[in-house]
Amino acid sequence: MPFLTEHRLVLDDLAAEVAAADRGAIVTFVGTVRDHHAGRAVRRLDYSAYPEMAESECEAIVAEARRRWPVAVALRHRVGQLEIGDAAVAIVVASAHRDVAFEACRFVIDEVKRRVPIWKKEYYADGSVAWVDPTAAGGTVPAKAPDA
Amino acid sequence: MPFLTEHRLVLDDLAAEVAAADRGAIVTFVGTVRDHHAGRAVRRLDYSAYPEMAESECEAIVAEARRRWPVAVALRHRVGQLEIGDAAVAIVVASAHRDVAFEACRFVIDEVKRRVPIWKKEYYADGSVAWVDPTAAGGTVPAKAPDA
Amino acid sequence: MPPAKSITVTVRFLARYAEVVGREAVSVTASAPATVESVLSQLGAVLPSAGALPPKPLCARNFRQVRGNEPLLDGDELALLPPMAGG
Amino acid sequence: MPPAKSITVTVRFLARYAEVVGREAVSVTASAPATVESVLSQLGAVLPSAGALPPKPLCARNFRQVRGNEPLLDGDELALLPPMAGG
Repeated sequence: MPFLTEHRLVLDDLAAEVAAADRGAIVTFVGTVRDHHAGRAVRRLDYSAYPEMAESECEAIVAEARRRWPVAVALRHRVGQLEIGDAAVAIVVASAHRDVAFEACRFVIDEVKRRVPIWKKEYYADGSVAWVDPTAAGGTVPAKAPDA
Repeated sequence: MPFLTEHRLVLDDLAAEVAAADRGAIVTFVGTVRDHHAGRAVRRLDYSAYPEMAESECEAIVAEARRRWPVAVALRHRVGQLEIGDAAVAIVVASAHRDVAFEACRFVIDEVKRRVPIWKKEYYADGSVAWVDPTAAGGTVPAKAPDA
Repeated sequence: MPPAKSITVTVRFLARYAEVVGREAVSVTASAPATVESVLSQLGAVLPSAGALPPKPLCARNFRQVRGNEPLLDGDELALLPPMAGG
Repeated sequence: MPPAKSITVTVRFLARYAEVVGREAVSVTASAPATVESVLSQLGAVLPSAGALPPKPLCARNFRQVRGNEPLLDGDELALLPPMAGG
């Protein structure tokens, strides 16, 4: 299960996976945990996944990117408890051409957001807790209290 | 003169310059020295600049990106002798939104290539030397021998 | 061997849905041939708290997203997924 | 004070152009009013090796790219730039 990890994401390690002497363009995307969401101050987040499906979706996304463009792709998504500023997702795309590297990197993050089963529970400064839900009004749905 | 440097580019250091708790999307571009150019095996490169103008152009590009999009931008370009695989240019763009981060990062690298006065001299495996010139047939113009 | 008259599938609740129903999975036996929809319609009888779930949640069969008319076979895992929020 | 009858500018050769002409800069005095083109046209007289340069190179005046009709003033730096190859 190489795409999900509970460990800190290190961009340089991912870049080393895809670096090659004939790939002169490297585009990366990192999504970090923000301190606000929908106007509320966030303290920390819990990321959870449907692990088997998340792994197979990540694998499929990387395979599709490699089918569509001449690229090498490294992808990791954190799960577990994250603090403000932590990298939640990191993507590194290497290619001989920058057009292709930008396109493929954009594709991978868009697909990750669209189809990888990962969810986040936000813990706010005021003590309340909510699940992030892009389809809900306000972007969140209240969660049970952390100790419930 | 903060944009040109003779030191190794470290992506994590650049990212630290633009990271902020309200910027959840970070897009980076790194251009590395390839081992081949126009079908010839490259051993190493010398990057030279018109330093005063290169600095002011880099500054103008970053300012323009910040005017057009809500982004923070870090940009560095190496000068001097580089080896295969070394990062020659590194750009880190941070924003609250990934669309904007991708667009701005793409803009910055395109403008750097278009208008920053930097040149490279390639040293080939066969001992010959040439200046890279995107407007020339074959992409290079022969240079004087390194010891001439 | 005649075709089975019923199948048993594991229904898995993810993230917020596990909170809503109060558990992470339940075993459901349904008459064959079964589909995602036919199993979902029997879920409330097995697990009353599942009545609080949306009527047509995102579903995955054996780790791949599927529509409501997807056939289910004995031993399948049917997962109910809240809207995704990764990245 | 009457207007100067001539100006002196520093013409700088970058990268490959420095190799071609065999030096990095030369001082050129030209009659005023002067432009990039008028100074370039006098360059061959001051520095014969400059004849090997392209007739209309990319030029920068005081570190900003300019066209051939750009006026030049006394003390300006006019740089001749090969096609850029950074990034």
